[in-house]
Amino acid sequence: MTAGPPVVAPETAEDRVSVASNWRLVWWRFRKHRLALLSAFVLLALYGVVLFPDFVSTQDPEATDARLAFIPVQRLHLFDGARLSPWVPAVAGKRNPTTLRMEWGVDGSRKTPVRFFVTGYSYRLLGIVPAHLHLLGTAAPDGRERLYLLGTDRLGRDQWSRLVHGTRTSMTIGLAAVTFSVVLGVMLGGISGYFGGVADVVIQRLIELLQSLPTIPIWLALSAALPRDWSPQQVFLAITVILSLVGWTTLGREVRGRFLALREEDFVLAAELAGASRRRIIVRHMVPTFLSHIIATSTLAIPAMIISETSLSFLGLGIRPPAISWGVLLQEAQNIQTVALAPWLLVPGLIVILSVLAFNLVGDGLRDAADPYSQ
Amino acid sequence: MTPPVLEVKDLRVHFLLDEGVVRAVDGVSFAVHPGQVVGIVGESGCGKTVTMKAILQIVEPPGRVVGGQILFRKDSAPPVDLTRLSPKGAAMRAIRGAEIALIPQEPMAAFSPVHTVGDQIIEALRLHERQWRPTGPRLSRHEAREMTVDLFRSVGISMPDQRVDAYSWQLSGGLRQRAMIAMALSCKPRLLIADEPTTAIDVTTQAQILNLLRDLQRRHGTAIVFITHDLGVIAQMARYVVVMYLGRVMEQGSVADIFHAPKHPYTRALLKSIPSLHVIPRTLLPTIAGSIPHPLGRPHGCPFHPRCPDAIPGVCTERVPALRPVGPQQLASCFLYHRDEAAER
Amino acid sequence: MSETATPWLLEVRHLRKSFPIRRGFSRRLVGEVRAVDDVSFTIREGETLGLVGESGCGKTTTARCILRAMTPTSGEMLFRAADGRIVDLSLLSRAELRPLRPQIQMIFQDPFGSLNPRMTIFDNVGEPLLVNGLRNRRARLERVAALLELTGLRAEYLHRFPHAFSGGQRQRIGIARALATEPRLVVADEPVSALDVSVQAQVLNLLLELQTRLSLTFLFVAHDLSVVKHISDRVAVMYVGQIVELATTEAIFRHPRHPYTAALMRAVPAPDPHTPSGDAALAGEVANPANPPPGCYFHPRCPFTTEVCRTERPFLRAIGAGHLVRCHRAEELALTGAC
Amino acid sequence: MARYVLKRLVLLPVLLFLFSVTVFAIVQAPPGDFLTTYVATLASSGSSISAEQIEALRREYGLDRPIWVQYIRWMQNVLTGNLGLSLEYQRPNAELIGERLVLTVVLALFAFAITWIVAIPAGIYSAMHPRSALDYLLTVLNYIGVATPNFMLALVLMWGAFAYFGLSITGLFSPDYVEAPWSAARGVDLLKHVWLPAVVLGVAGTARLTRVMRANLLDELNKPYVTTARAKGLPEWRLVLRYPARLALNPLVSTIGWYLPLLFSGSLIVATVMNLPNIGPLLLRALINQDMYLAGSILLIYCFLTILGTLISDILLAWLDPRIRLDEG
Repeated sequence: MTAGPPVVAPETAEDRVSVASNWRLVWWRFRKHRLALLSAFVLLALYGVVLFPDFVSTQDPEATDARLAFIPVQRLHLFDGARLSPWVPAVAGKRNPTTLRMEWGVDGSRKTPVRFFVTGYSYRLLGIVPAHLHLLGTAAPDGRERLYLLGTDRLGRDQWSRLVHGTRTSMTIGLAAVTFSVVLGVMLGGISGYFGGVADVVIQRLIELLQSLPTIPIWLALSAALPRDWSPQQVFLAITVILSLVGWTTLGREVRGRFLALREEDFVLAAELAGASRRRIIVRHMVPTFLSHIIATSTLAIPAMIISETSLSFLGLGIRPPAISWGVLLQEAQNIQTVALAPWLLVPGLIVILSVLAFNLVGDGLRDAADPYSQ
Repeated sequence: MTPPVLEVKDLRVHFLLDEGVVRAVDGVSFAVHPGQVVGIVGESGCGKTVTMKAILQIVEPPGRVVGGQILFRKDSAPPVDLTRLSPKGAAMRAIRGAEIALIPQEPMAAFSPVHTVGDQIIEALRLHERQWRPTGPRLSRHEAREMTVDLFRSVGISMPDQRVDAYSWQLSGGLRQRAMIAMALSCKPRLLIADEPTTAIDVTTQAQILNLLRDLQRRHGTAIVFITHDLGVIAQMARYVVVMYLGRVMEQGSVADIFHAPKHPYTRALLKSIPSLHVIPRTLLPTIAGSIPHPLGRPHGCPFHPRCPDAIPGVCTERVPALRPVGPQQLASCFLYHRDEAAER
Repeated sequence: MSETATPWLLEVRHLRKSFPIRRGFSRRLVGEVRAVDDVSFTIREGETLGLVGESGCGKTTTARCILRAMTPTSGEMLFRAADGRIVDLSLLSRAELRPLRPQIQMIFQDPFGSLNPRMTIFDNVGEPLLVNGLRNRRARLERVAALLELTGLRAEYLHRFPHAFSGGQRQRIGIARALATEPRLVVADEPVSALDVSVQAQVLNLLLELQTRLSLTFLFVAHDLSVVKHISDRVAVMYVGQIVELATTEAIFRHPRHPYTAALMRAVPAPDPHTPSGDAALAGEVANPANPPPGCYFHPRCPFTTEVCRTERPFLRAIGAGHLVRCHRAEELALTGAC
Repeated sequence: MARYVLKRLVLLPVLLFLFSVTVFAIVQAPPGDFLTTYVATLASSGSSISAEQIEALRREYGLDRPIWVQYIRWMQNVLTGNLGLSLEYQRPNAELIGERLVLTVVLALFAFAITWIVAIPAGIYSAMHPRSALDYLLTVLNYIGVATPNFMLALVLMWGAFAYFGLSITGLFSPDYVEAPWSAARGVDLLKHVWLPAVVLGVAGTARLTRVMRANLLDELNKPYVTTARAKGLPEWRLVLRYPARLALNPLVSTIGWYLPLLFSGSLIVATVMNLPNIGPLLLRALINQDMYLAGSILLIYCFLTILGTLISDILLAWLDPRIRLDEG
């Protein structure tokens, strides 16, 4: 017998790996983390909500109606009998004669049908295109039958729609603050690590100084210093800057460390000896090497930003009403008596936990996958 | 001949990875007789270090001993099969360090940096006290320290009194390795496993350490399993040599046979291809074609056949040769010498 | 001899490189490590100079100074450029160095760290070509393919990434990259010490073949005497930042004149059980370059030390044709070599 | 060692000076001052105040002087132990802060102790039994712990206790002891109440520390010195505790440097939610009302606590790790 031809399957698999770029290897490794992958989808969904908040909302988040305060969560049923036809039980209020408070109960006799892609209040899609299409709504658009997926707050505002709008603010602020931090961190850390010398010493001392400041009180003090009469947009921007001013230091350190380590790498020296310019060495050799790490670290930094924003707003020093963020929503839950009456006011907190969890899982997955050449 | 201290029979250690099974050690057999130095030589990935870990039963997951026997014999008592002992159990721990001691590869990393060198040796002394000194009062810390100082003196560490209280990173590479040897010898083991003990050390220091080991071996009659990739070191240290490649024994025999009458094509090619001091400068060396395969892409049949100049088509590519005698004290796993085995289908 | 007729390519004169030792909060200077301490040698065109010594002897620092991967503290490094000009590499700025870079290239020790893992073989090997003006991608592809063939690799590997190759193959890729710009001087820093024994010979042979074919000049840095012997025309032995002996390979291995050279050769274990070696091992340890002993740096370990060795520092001096040695007693000692 | 500590002590005043400037700049930053807020408050409640009165008040508090004079006056007072008068409460700041500061530190130390007592064994267990059921459970708990903002946890606990048990779990004392002078009974009462806020405060840190300990220990377990120790024949638990755990702990000690300060200032939010009498809520109020000297003093105290935390961790680290201790640097 002569030597048979080599087995085909492993050969092609090996070839696939041979020509796989760094990003492909990272993706292959990331894909193996089931939870991280799932979390990535959760985040994608949340950012979808961020892009189209009004489409996902069922009612105008600002619309108040004191008569509709504290309506409890309506359970969404998907099937009516055996037929796929979503509905919610209708609610009926009765004023308690002694406490004079509205008490809401389920009106078992009536079902409010729920339909997809219904018309509702008008808004501007992406802030430009006028639209009034909504993902979910009741079949009767005359306003008599309403949908309260997460109940209402003390002013009768629809919690679901407010939560959707809060998601937009909170998820954006986390991303924006981290982006800001990354820019600051990469620039200052890069200067510090690549050029060294006096710049390095100055930046290192600055980082040490900032890191030994007590973060939360300083955040509070800075936020308290924002003028009362600023517009929500101005406040949003200011809070972003405040969060990132303290947040960039960790990234700066990381980038500096990477630069220092990379300066000693043989392949960087090889590029230098080939006569490559500084710019080329940084752009072609150094940055791609730590980019995946920076992305992982930034992803892990976002949750801290989200929690900080939520805490600040919760204390009344962050995003201010009428702007909506998760922290602002949770302000409604500050009073324990109110929470006991309307526990659904705590739902925004669950979303905070969910999103932070998802960011952490994705970040961990990315970090593990970031260096496909280890081992 | 006295029965061997250690007998490894058809040892198999596999690593179960996500990507597949790595057969790091795949049917290794050899024996170590009292007072004998057995050298295990091979290139990276040949399984020599895993063999060492298997003997000590310290293979880390995902590695696992999946087959074979490791028979360890104490005086005239019946041999113990170490693979049958629980790796973390008391019986195995009583053997580890006391009966079989290890000289690791990197003396820098092999000591804990936050404990003094002396502390780590005193610990070993007191741990196995009852085994090397069955009677007498319990060893006090002070006594153990004195013994450590003596040990240091015996391995040629100057100023042993001060060196005992030093941290490993305060010592030079040579001193660290001497301290490591002192620790390995502290409980008067029957068998010493030296895992590339001089690889991380400069050549003049290496000569000192090799001399020291030779000297101690002669004095105490300790059996040594000496693991290295350096054929020069093995030629100088070992009496019996095991040549490994990709987890299998290619050839084994007395050091003279291996170096002067190698049988296996791998051994022969390896010996010819190493640069040596005894050649005319600037001449081409005979080489072995190709490179060592990836552990997951192990060739079918004889692991060496893709690089072997004498591979028999249809035989070496198909079946794995067994380790069989090729001389009075020499064994090789190669079909060239076992045509009968090659013929039977 | 015809060797003296060929002109020198590189002349290193009194090269020094010291690293400051700083301590404490104010980073005040408390001393210096003289890594390279007055090193002088020349390399002639087409020859291989082996630079050998134990770790910390300054051989790698010397090589890195010549490559200007670091700036020497003092001394001259005269290089005869392709256009016939003689330039002192030690004085050039980054910008002035760039046009000279293609002429001096390096082969690295670590086959894993020296290739950018995020770039294909084509991009790795083609980079020196690209940054030196070969912008046409097709021309570059052809050139890189030719380089791969030259170093014994298949041209179809072009678009693979380094992780697909074994150590030996990567070292070939590294050699291809070093040769891409047709350098006049190649500095090889321990090019085979990270490779498996069975692959070392392949790479050594390749270097020898390439040298004949392309008339390359090598500075070959290694700690392994047998490897150095295989490849060098002349050998310089370093100890604690200084060259202690420099001669032709033949001369230095047959008749070493410095006790350290002889001891180094004796210490190499012979791959032959019938040739015992290393019995008369050198005592003691390498001197600390931050605090070297007075007199001859080697005297605390030298078996032939006399009073003069303890007090007077020996100079590197000629003893016979082209044989330099830094030892007071070079003439009187009868040392045995390795062959 | 002594020099090392000394060097860090020398740095202390420099840092404090830099921080005091920063803090002063921040509390001065809002447009207007306390009086503008005060006047506005008065106006909203219907009463008014004459321009002369405002001027007099302004002069009295030194608000009419240049900023740097105000800073120097403030620093002079702080250095002599006089933290000034609260503009809002009209009481000495030192008096306002006094007991609240003690409670802040007590709460932080309790949270710290809980964190370490839980996290270190949990981390060691996880690293020694990776992929075991308990390891998975701990990992899940850790992820959730890290993801839960501590005020959220406080809210949920308070709501649970109130809705299901009718309990109010706010404050650090039973009603009888809130205003009582210090006594053994009051101390016992404090102990009865302090653990819950301490747990709330420590959960995120515990989760993070467990993960770090697990990861560090897993790294250390692969080091050659562990192989050496194992080859010595040490029992597994003794081996792990004596060698890798000891080394894995060193980087954790340096986390005390930021964790302890984080607890000091992190208690601010929990304290506000749970209505704890520590300096957090006081700072919040002072910031909102622009009671600048009070806010400044509290911020400065936070800075001081932060530096102290870092100092403690540096010294501990040097004491534990001979590589730092013996390097004369």
